[in-house]
Amino acid sequence: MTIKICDVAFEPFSEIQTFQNALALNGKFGATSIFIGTMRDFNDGDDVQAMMLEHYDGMTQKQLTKMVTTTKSKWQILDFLIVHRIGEILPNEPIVLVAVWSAHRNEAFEACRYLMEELKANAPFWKLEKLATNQNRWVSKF
Amino acid sequence: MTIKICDVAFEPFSEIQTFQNALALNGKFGATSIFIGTMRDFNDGDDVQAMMLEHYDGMTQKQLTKMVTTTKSKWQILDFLIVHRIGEILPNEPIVLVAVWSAHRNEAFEACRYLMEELKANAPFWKLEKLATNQNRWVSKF
Amino acid sequence: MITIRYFGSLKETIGRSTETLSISELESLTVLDVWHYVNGDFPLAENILTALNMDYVTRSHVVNDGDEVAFFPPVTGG
Amino acid sequence: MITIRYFGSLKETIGRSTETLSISELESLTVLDVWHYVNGDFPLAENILTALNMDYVTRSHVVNDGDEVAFFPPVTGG
Repeated sequence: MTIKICDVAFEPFSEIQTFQNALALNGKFGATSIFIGTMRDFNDGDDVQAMMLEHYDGMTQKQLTKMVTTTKSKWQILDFLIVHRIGEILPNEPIVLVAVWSAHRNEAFEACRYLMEELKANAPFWKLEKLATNQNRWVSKF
Repeated sequence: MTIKICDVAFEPFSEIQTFQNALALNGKFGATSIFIGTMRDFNDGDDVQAMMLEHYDGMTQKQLTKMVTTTKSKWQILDFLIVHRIGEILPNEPIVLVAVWSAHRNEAFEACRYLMEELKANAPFWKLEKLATNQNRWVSKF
Repeated sequence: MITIRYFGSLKETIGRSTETLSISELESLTVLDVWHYVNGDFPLAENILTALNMDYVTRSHVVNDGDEVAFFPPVTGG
Repeated sequence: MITIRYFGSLKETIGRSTETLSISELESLTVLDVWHYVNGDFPLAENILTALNMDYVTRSHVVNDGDEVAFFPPVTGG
């Protein structure tokens, strides 16, 4: 089980491949469910040039670890990989990766979705958008 | 939108990467949801050595295309990739890959799950397992 | 002429994968009629699925000349 | 001594990211009390979240010496 906070751009597919190759789970997992969140060049009708992703170092790791523990108590999961970017992010760069390995598809799907929703709701990250107009705007929830 | 029926082993992560690189969607997609089904070396309590995946050539493509059309009518999707193996498959080899790109995560998650469930329910594939005891057993639904 | 196809375990049970049927009075022949034309009294098991020209249909669907009819057990892909 | 941290847009509003508070009578001081100790009458907006030692808590949670209290707007990661 790995949780990575990453301050430079990452390649989600090589991250997953490398992680999976290192698992001693050949023949044991039947289902892998993956979500990747990627930075768009638009938001709320405005063009976005870049984004600064701030987080609460320490609390992020603590909250993500708690989410993983809860997820494991709800579904039979073989392994997890979570990667989240911080720092300056450009359009088309990945922001978040959640990957879940399990024997059966329902568990993989449910756990991946649950983790992403929990991460969106509780992991202490904040996005500051740099708009094409050069204004900065904090992303806010409604 | 690509649907591939593949009679040799495929590498899911390089398939996705190659497909995504060719999309003219940089900065447009914010969410990618992926499911990979992989062959296990056990099923229903028995060790499995290999599997022969038979399909109804033509009907498979027709049904998968219909599923994709229905999915597009239900959610705002930017692109799809579906790859399914046929022929002899060994444990730890991928069987199926479904990947969905969209602007927002709910659409990506829902569409990917829906496509997988539809594929399991309606795509004309049949699995013949070769057990460790050298017996052949058709996988059956309950 | 209509083409009849069998898949999965049913193909083994029947012992054939493809066959054709040429009959003069094809009118109002259903999928189930086609089954019995080529399989006699052998019962079409409850769980067997039926397709006409690669779309799922019920057993009472009418078959026309040139059609492809398929019989197969529940699918197990993915 | 307790550590107080601000994040996101609140950090800009407050104009500080971290500060410490050393007081003698810490007993029964709540998260909300800590806010007003360092921010006076400035209101703690309804939507601001509060954490104690990196776990979410309510504003009425009691703070002890050595604790880290954090105030921040709704999170927007992922």
